[in-house]
Amino acid sequence: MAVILSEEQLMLRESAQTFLADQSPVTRMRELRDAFDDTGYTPEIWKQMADLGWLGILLSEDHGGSDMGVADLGVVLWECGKVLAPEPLVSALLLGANAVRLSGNQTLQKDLLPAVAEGDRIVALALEETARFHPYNVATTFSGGAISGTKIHVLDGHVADQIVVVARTAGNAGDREGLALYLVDADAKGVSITRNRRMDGRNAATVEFDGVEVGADRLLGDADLLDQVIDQATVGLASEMLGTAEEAFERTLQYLKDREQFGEKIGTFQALRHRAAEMFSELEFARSIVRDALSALDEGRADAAVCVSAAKAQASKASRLIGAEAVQMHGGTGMTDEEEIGLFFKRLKAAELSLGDETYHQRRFATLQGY
Amino acid sequence: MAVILSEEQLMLRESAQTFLADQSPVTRMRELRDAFDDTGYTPEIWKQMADLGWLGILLSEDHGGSDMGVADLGVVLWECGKVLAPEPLVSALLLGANAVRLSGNQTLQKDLLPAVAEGDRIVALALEETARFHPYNVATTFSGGAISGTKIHVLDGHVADQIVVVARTAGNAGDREGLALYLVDADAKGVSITRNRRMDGRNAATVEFDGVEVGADRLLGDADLLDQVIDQATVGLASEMLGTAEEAFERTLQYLKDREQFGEKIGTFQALRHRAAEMFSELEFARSIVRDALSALDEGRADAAVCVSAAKAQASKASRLIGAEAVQMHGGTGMTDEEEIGLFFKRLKAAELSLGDETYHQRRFATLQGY
Amino acid sequence: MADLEAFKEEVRAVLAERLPEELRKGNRSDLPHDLLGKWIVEMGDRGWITPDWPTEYGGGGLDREHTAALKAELKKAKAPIVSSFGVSMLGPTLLEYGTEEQKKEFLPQISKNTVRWCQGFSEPGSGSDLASLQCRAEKEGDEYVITGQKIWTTGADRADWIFCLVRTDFDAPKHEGISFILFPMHQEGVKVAPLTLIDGSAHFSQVFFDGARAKVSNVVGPLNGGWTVAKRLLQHERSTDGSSDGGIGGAAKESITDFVKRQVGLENGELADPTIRERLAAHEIDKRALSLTMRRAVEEARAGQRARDIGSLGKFRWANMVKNEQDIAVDSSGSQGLGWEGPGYEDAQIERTKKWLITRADSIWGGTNEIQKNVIAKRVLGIPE
Amino acid sequence: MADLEAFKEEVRAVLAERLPEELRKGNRSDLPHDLLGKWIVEMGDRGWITPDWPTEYGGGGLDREHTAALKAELKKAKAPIVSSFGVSMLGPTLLEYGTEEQKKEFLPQISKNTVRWCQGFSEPGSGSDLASLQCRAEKEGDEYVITGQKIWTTGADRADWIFCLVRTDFDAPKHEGISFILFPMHQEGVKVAPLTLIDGSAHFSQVFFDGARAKVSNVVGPLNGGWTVAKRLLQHERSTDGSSDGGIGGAAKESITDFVKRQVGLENGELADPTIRERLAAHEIDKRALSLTMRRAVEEARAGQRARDIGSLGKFRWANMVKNEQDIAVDSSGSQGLGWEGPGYEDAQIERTKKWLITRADSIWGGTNEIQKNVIAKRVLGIPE
Repeated sequence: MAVILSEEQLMLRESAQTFLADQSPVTRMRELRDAFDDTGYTPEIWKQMADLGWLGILLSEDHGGSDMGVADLGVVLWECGKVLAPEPLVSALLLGANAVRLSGNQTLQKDLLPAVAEGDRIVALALEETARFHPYNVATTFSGGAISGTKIHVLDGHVADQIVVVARTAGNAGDREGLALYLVDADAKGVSITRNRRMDGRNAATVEFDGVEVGADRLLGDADLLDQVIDQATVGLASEMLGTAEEAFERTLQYLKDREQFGEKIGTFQALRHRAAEMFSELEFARSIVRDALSALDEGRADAAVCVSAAKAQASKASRLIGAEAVQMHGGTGMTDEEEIGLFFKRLKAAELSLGDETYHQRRFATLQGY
Repeated sequence: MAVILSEEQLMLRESAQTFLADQSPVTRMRELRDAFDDTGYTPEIWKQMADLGWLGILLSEDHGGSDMGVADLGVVLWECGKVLAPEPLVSALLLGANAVRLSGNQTLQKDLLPAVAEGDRIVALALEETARFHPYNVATTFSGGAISGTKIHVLDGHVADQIVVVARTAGNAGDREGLALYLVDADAKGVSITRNRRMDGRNAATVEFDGVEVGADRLLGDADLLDQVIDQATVGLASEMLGTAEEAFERTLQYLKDREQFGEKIGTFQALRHRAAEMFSELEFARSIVRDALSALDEGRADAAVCVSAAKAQASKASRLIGAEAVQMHGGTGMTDEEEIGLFFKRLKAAELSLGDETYHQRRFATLQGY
Repeated sequence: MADLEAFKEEVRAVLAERLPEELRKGNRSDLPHDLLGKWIVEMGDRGWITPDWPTEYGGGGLDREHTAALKAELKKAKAPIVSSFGVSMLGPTLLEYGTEEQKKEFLPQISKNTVRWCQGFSEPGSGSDLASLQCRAEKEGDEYVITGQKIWTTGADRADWIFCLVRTDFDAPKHEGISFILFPMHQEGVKVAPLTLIDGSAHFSQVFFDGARAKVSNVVGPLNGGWTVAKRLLQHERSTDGSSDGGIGGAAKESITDFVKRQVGLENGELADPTIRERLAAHEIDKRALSLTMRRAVEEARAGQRARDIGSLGKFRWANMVKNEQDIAVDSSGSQGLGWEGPGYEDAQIERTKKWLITRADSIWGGTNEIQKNVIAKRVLGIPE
Repeated sequence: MADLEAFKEEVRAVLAERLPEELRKGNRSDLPHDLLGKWIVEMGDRGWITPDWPTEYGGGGLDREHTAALKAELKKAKAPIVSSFGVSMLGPTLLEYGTEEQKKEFLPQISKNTVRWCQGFSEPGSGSDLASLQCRAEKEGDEYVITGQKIWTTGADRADWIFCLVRTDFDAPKHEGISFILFPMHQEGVKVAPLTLIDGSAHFSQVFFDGARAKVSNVVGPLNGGWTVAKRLLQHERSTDGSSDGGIGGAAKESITDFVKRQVGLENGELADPTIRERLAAHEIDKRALSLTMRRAVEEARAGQRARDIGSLGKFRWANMVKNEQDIAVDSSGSQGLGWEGPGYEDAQIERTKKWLITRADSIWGGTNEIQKNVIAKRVLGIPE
């Protein structure tokens, strides 16, 4: 179990900090949001992330990667969260390509993963069909060699080259049994993609599959694979949230130290001091529990799923508190689009509601613990 | 709709305040608790309450009462709550005798109610069978003219002369249909009563009915009657809680003004000031919504049940917050049995969990509102 | 003054004859422009825009009773209401503090609705501590030269004039160096920039003064006595505040209950998610309690039953309630609560998401929650500081 | 010093020979009294009660490594541990601040466990502000005459001596007029009264001094320098505090999860009440997060990774966690959570109810939550006051 960073992770963190401070201030995210261009992220930065080796962290050396762990990618995501970098790390690496990596389909792996490591291929995951997260609530069918159904919340689906689709070969929406994951080309016949613009400046897509023909050689796995993919992506997202929450907290703390009202720094007001202490404690809790979940996955601990749900629940709780307090403590300033704290607030909410909110993960935690 | 007190109610309140200040300081409740005598309350005070007309407030003039409303009894309970008077007002008047008053059984009314008004008869309600409140969770049967089953949480059942028993003539535990209320003598053959001592110094009883024979002339009504009785008792209890919470708040407020730490009154600390403002707001909310529920019952408003659940939910919420903060703000002093604030804390918790807690009433509110 | 019943009759007759059917829709933004313009002129000519102001300043000269009767009739007829900063705030303030000259110049324009006003109080650095404002007015002959910045100015882009707080004594304690002054917006030295908020809306502006000019004679109330004037004006503002329970920007089109029912769905007559269900019930109970508390306060005051003042309590609990409603809404939509604009989201979802963002301001504007709690502790509960 | 492995061997041999089977049960209150007494004498004679104290004061004279080895062996053998205020608090303080005379007089008694000590710090009026204590010591010849009251004194009814903070300079600033003094409890002028708490327990006492006497030579550390001595002593106390996660009085017999399962019941493998279920899960997640955070703090310190101190955070979150556990327990029992004593209630229900009451103290004793948050804001987050 590792709740602290290894030497290698400290170095990775430092290099990420240097790169992001130089190339990716929060203003970049704002510009992308306002420009609303075709991608929603910066392809050059994505390529540089590939050069830094980030996109291959999880991949084997055969596939152009460095065979490191989820915890290492978590370090990168943590830093990216601090600067609100909108690159599709969670969506394309941890949700999309990861389904291929973790599958048993070596042909597809050989075909796809080296290009992922190079930053030349974006793979999305098309899973959700209902407003609120429930991974087995899949009605999309795979039948007679073709997929039909409509997927929503396909993160960064608008830029996907290929899409991992969760379809049903048997059973009914809600069943864990009968799910199958297939890899589909985004430009295949019968696939139509509509971009959905989100309040955090990022994008998802609605993807319709209208009798899309898929060969048996495109099968990746079943619900076991899906669970694994979602767990890794969930902790990745929680790591990113941690960075975002941490930065929102530090900025708010600085504001408390700087801002004057009634001739005093507002940080001298005890009510705000006590609330800052509460925020701090939620953040520290989130930090510990997210790092534990990351290492639980890498170590393949038996209780990894429990750790993942605990981590996302706590990261969501911390995000909610810190987001709300950050805006409140920034006062009127925090309500303006110009002040960056609002960008953190929105991103924290988006992350909170993605891949299961606090309640979802509390319930999953309870189920896994047998009550 | 009346959210404020009428002239008559103001007078009733004043006379209650005078009587209780004189006859019923909080020390009386403590002495009763420590003595643990057969009654758990003061029979002389009960008799005086009868003389003041309190026990007949709800009863018609025919039955020796004054034909006033639940809101009027609520005023008395509010004041009794402030001094933690342990007399069986909610248990014997609003749960027990009220089932007779609201029934159609004129013979039993004539027999019983004048004695209730005089303070000569204590009637308890034997309803609950499970740890947590659920009024239709009744397995006790009425079959072949006899009642069999075990009731718990029979408030003040240890001093009851007669007991209203909720039994089932049809259906299963949980069903609303098939319930029937009968009046049984406490000393009838097959009735056995065990006193249960509570942390708030009050008492309940476990009452076993082992084939207790009951004539058809002892039938009071069905689930409609039960609902009516429970609603009235619930708001009565909420009124009492309001008084208890109010007094706990006022004492805590005074403590903030008096207690010195670090050379300053602790009330100067902003964190405590803000929390006092929160407590105050919950209390004011409870006050408004309890008074509204009282008048909704007296006016027979269509949404009375909704008002009742809103009132108990809010009174419970306020009690919980004020109880916890009262102890915390009193610091170490509040942890001692000697300091009276702990008595308020315990009573607030007991009332919170009686007749449905906050969650129970939120759910009932939702059900009644159709969602 | 005319007999009340006769007066009502007269108003009804005028309305029947003069108010076109197309305008009888209450206050809406889509009323026909030309008809509305004509009606406002007619209202102004009759003194009905400011019925209780003296006739010499363009008002209707009505007493409280007749004013109330007029408003009731207008409401019954669903006549559009003319509300403005001039009518509700500056006018009453000028009536109390203005010189005869100021009243003669400005009040008739307001009562005819020919000049639009905006308010220049808040500054980026002042926040809750309004009196710390820094906007400077330096005297040059019979004019003040104004330099500084205002923020949160509603309608600055459409306003003709501004009533503004400026610092005229730079050495005095902060409350004692402020003056209340009037000057035109259409002049060099005044620049208006829209202020975009976190929900993407831009109802407010920032206003920049760089050598704007105001006549010395347009100081309202005593020189350096502007703080008192402004406090009085804000009382007029408060009395019209917080009437809607949807928060900044008003109530949503669909009730929260209906919205959540649609988002979450019902199973056996209960919302399919027990947590959302309890949160919604708790919210609805809270809303009831707040509204009953506000009513009780009014009734207790009327009945002379002594009670603690609940104004500040109402403000902060109202803010929390409004924010909580949008929290429930967005959470009940899950990822569908994250939309910024279509396609892919229901209009009602986008509406709630934007409201979720903008209502964060309800606990900030008009006195933060923190300020309200300070007031409660000190003034209402009497805990010495 | 003996070779470590050889030393361990020696200890094991002693234990094998001397420690009776009946005592090999760890620390329990039901051990046979006579055997326990004998064993304690044996422990004392070997210097094992205070293994790291110098042998001249009755200690074992062991270094840190050997001390740890001894403790490990004792633990392995499930030997009963002798812990007392003398061993854990007064002893280390005397070693640091005591005169040679004081060490010679008091330390051997402690290391043989022949004299029992209690602590007289808190007073009814002092609370979090310990330095505001009022208990007076006035000099008469070579004695101090002590008048005042102490509260929260553990074991006062069984103690032979007390170490006590008293005010010896009545004009100095509050921290500078306090002395740390030792005196016997068995004398006229000392009265002990049990202190009943809201859960009905009486582990603490109030102690009243009315002319109690202490030798001048029994002041520890400088006269009027008692505050520094006491702070140091409290550091010894802290290092043994908060080890159990059940709150004041330790963990309940049955885990919270098992308790709640029994109270609420399972339906389809889920707790039948969804709210209690989520509250329990949230609590269990909290407990994990706290324990991981404490571990991370240790590991970060060891690895030299700079981080903010989490001591105060741990204290207040631990208190909240412990209280929350009992809230969930009592709420899950409904009216059955209201029992004071049988019949009618399960033992486990009564246990939880009493714990619910007594754990309210976890956020008060040992530094209130408010104090912890003050410390975090100032020292940890560095927000200037």
